[in-house]
Amino acid sequence: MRKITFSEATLEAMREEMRRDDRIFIMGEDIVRQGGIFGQFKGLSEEFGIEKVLDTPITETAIIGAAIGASLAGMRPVADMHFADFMGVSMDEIFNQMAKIRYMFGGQTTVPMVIRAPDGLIRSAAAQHSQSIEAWFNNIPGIKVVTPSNPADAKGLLKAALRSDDPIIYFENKDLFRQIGEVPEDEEYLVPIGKAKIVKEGTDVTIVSYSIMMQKALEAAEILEAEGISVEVIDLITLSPFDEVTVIESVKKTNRLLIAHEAVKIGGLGGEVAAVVAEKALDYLDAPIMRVGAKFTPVPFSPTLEEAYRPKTKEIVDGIKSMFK
Amino acid sequence: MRKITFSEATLEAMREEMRRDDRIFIMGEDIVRQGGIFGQFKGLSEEFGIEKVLDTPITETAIIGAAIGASLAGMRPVADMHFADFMGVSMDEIFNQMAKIRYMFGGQTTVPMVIRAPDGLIRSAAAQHSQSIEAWFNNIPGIKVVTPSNPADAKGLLKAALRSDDPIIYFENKDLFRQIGEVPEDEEYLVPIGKAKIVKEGTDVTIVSYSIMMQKALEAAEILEAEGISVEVIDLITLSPFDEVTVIESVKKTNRLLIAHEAVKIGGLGGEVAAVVAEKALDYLDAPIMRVGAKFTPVPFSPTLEEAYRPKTKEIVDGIKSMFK
Amino acid sequence: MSKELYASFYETMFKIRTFEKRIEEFSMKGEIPGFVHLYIGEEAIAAGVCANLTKSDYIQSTHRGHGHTIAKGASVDKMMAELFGKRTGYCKGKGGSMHIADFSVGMLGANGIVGGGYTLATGAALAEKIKKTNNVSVVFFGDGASNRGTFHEALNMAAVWKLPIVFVCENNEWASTTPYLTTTSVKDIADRAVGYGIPGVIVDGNDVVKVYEESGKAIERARRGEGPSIVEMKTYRIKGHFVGDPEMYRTEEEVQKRFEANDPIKRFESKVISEGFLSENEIKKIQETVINEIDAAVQFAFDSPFPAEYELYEDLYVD
Amino acid sequence: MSKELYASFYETMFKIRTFEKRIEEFSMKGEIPGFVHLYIGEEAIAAGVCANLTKSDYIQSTHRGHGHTIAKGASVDKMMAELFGKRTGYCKGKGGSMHIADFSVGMLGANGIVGGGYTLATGAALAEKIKKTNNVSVVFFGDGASNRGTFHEALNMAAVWKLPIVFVCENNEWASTTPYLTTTSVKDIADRAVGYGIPGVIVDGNDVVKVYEESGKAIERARRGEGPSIVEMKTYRIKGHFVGDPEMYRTEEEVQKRFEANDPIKRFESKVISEGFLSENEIKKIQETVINEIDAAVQFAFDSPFPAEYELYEDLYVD
Ligand SMILES: Cc1ncc(C[n+]2csc(CCOP(=O)(O)OP(=O)(O)O)c2C)c(N)n1
Ligand SMILES: Cc1ncc(C[n+]2csc(CCOP(=O)(O)OP(=O)(O)O)c2C)c(N)n1
Ligand SMILES: [Mg+2]
Ligand SMILES: [Mg+2]
Repeated sequence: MRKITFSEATLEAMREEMRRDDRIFIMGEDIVRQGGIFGQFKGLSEEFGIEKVLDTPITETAIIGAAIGASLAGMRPVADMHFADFMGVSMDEIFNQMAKIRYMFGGQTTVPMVIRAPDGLIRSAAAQHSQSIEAWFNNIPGIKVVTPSNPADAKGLLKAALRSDDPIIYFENKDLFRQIGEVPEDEEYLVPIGKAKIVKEGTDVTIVSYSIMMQKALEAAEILEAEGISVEVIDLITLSPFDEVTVIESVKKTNRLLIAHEAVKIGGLGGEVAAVVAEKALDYLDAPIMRVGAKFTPVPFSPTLEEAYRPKTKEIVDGIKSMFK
Repeated sequence: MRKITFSEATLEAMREEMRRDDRIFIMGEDIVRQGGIFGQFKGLSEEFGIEKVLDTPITETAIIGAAIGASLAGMRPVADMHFADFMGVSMDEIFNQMAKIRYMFGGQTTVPMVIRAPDGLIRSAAAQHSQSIEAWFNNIPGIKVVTPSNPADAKGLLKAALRSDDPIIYFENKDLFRQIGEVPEDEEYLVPIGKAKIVKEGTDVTIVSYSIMMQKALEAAEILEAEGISVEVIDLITLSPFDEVTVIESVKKTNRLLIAHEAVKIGGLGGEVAAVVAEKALDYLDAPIMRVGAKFTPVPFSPTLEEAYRPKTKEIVDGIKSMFK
Repeated sequence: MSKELYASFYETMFKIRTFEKRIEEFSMKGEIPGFVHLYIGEEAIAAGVCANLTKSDYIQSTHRGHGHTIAKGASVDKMMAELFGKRTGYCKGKGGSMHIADFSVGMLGANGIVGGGYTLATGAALAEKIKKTNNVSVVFFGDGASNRGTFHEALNMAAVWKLPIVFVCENNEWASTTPYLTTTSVKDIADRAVGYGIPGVIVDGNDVVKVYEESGKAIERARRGEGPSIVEMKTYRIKGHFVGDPEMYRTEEEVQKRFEANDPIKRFESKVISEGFLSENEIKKIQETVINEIDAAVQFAFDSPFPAEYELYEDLYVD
Repeated sequence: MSKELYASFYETMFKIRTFEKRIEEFSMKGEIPGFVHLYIGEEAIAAGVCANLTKSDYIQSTHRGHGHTIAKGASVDKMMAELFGKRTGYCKGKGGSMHIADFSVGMLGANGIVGGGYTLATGAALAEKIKKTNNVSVVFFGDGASNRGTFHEALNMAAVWKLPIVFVCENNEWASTTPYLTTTSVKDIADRAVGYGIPGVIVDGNDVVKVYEESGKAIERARRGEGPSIVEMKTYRIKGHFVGDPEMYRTEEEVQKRFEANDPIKRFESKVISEGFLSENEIKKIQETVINEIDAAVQFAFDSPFPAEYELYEDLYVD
């Protein structure tokens, strides 16, 4: 299969879906002339015109608000957040409007929109440009949250999001944008929302992960396999509401669980996954549920500190080894 | 001891601390003439003047931002959010500024401020005026989050918050404001931040709860005791970072855990508590960790639906009983 | 202006007033749950503005949204049922007063978040521009709401993209318990239009004809693709901020004086009668029809069932 | 104006320019990590404005904050060390370029959030008002930032409370890749002052003397308790948005033309020489001193250690 970057994969998804459905349009900062900081919108303004590919003022509140309003008026907007860190600016629109409109108006309308939110650590971007904040949204009914871990999923998942009638937050890791991988050319290649994927089967322990952390999960699995521990690796893909069944079935088989994400460990999504398992599959557990995530501090700037902050493959490996002691 | 309302208890805390420290001032909507929707600021503008008790424009962003700026300039501001639901409006200021300033500037300054945020269900206030959103902040290093469950703690905890040099979010349940209880007159009565409180000792199961849900926790405990189950009840009080030690010690003793809060169960704070225990005390558990919280929907308006949404004493009782089957 | 138009102004205003009085009564008695904000005294604004709109135009409302909803053509039956929390209401009992909406007539929702509607209305206008229709979007907002950051972001966006939208300020001099001049840096909110290079006009908001005409100009301008305007309606909040407000911040006397001098319905009544547009009899007849309609709505609400517990989980996700 | 003042304008501007050129070099080579936004071509603004301030006055800066920090009197040693991520930097390596700050001179921080500074600066001004000092607060912001809702909320609050604050717009015609007129609804951002009932003035932002004088008037007004102003500095962004920006949205030629005609340092140099305030020799001397200072700063940064892993956990909470 031909190989393209994660960034190109998202671009392809946008292009195919915008050709297919003329209700889709996109708004954000610096997408017309620059094509997005990560090249993820390159060429879209040329193909679809600046009526459909809009450079907005620096107003995340209005970007999300206008996307909501446009979705109520029959369009299918995509709102680019530039950096996930800026979602705080539009948090009211996200949680009090976007998430609730369909429900609080008794199902009178749908809110078919996608928020694209590049997240994660990237080369000392520091406290306000490096965060992963997906956990907040698990506590907010009415939103679906998804995130791909590789170029193929980036395409298929974005396409699925663009076809969904629910409001969706699509987190895309900034460091993944330049990664290369095989991506199907099939225009009907969709990654289903709501389903986790068993990326690697195993029998001794389950690692649940997503986004860029999947690479460390798989790296850790390889190291552990070499030492005789058989690891099952699950890519969550949909973070909210997440696929409990796949996780629980796996843990029932392996009897051990570690959850890994780049976001801060405490208060992170790993807590929810752990809690679900501790409620629904406790009897199957042969070891403590472990979590690996970033340290409990804002993201520091200096490379040495950023490295100390970042969750590591070794932590996954050590965590799992400790389960067998 | 004399009895006063929860609302009066917070008022007393404000009054005493404002007399004691003239760097404290307060900003919010409708506090001068009305004294707050729940009477929690009554008389403050008369005593301290409208230079220190400020009616703001309807601008939650500026309220929080200005509180931060004033704290950098040596004051100790209190910012009232009217309803916790409006914190989304100032989320950027809360998580990108307030939580990070001390850290990202290398400890050059402190950010001594308190956000007061009335939360929870109250008489069909519906989707945008009923929420409990404390879980978001557990994933944000740099903030402390506290919440009292009774008038005495309301006073002592607010006083402790007003004396702290860290930025603090003080959630206060709207339905608790009118509750009456004994409150110490001692001006040095402080509820320590960072410590959970064992409100009732027991040996068979631990209930971890906080805020208004403590009442149902205690109610459930009473019902269960009558049926021969000895229940330990912990009031978390500080929600972030929370007191792991007290919770873990209790579970090591009782071997069973249920966490109850009024916030939506999924993605709620209960998940973090469960995860910590499933990591650090798994071997001590004789039953699944259970959580009781609101259903996974926005808060509905109609009384019948609001009731269906609300977490109940019975769920705690049934949950715990199921642990003994 | 035609007799029919005048009759319809009267009918709309009187319907809103009658609706609100019943709501006040049931809310006071606790039969209507939740927070309720009444539109009494401001009827001319909704009636006048919405008379310029069709069902394919949009409005975005506020926490004080009953008047807008009625004026945009919603059924008072389903409104009443919603306010009582019944399953036959517009939102199946999930919304209530602060979240009343009727998407079938382009009423995109009341909003419990002050200033929450600006950007949504701007997005609806953007959608119509992309679709190349000539529908417009109107957003109502209070003097208090004019200080929210969303006001600025939406106006700048609407102006720079020349969107078909009109920003209608209902300056009723109060934001809850706070006189607007103590928290608002300009006397006339219309002045803020300068910051966006768009027109800003001031209108007597208790004169339904003036409201109709002036908002009509701004709406037509928007329809022609010439972009947004601010239209500031000067009015006064007659009732407490919400039903049950102890109103410790002003005297009953003060309010009554303002109301008696300036009740938009009374003013219009004398005008149409003295100018010969409608007879007293015709007015009576409108009144009777409206009262019957509201009575029927109350009955409908009473007779309707509350939602069942299982309905809690409906209407969350589509897929 | 005195010779000393002119010399200090020159020194500040030249220091900023020299600092930024070195930063550009190290950032291009990857020796300075993170995003870096340069102030080259806009030096007259920081230099002119801050010359009106004392250390007990505050400034709030932007993502493009090195110039403000230098002009407010910070040490270039600690700045340089911070930008290299060293533990001897102002923020012990935790902040970097977008979070540079020196609280000891009233520099309350650069800000990675565009428009994040307005409300903080407003709060600092409020604090000084409550404390009854006559300190003022100045917030710098870009043309792009002028569209954020925080602009509106802060200005309204500052105006209604007559706070001692000045809003200094650095209109450099670009917001990242976007020409400001494509996203901003007014040509002159100073026009927005009308919406808050405060003065708004337009200044040639590449003329340090004019900047000094006009911002000085606004600052004195604020000090006298007469409230805020907007002072709009017209300038132009000479460098890419950040170091490494491919600048696909404009031609090098266009930029060079603007720069040659209007380099604030060259302009000021010819002025002071032709008006006889400073001799060429005196200028040379200032330049030499500054270059030595910056060289020493670079050396200091190079020689300083990176923070150790355990430092990650420091400076989070006080209690
Ligand atoms: C974001 C937000 N902040 C505060 C409130 C509480 N609140 C509800 S209505 C209101 C006053 C609104 O005043 P105005 O905009 O003038 O409208 P009016 O009530 O006068 O019609 C306030 C402060 C809210 N609902 N939302
Ligand atoms: C809230 C927020 N949105 C978007 C960005 C990304 N961003 C950084 S600088 C910038 C452009 C700023 O333009 P302007 O305010 O004119 O300042 P200038 O860079 O020209 O000095 C943008 C969009 C950000 N940092 N914060
Ligand atoms: Mg008002
Ligand atoms: Mg600019």
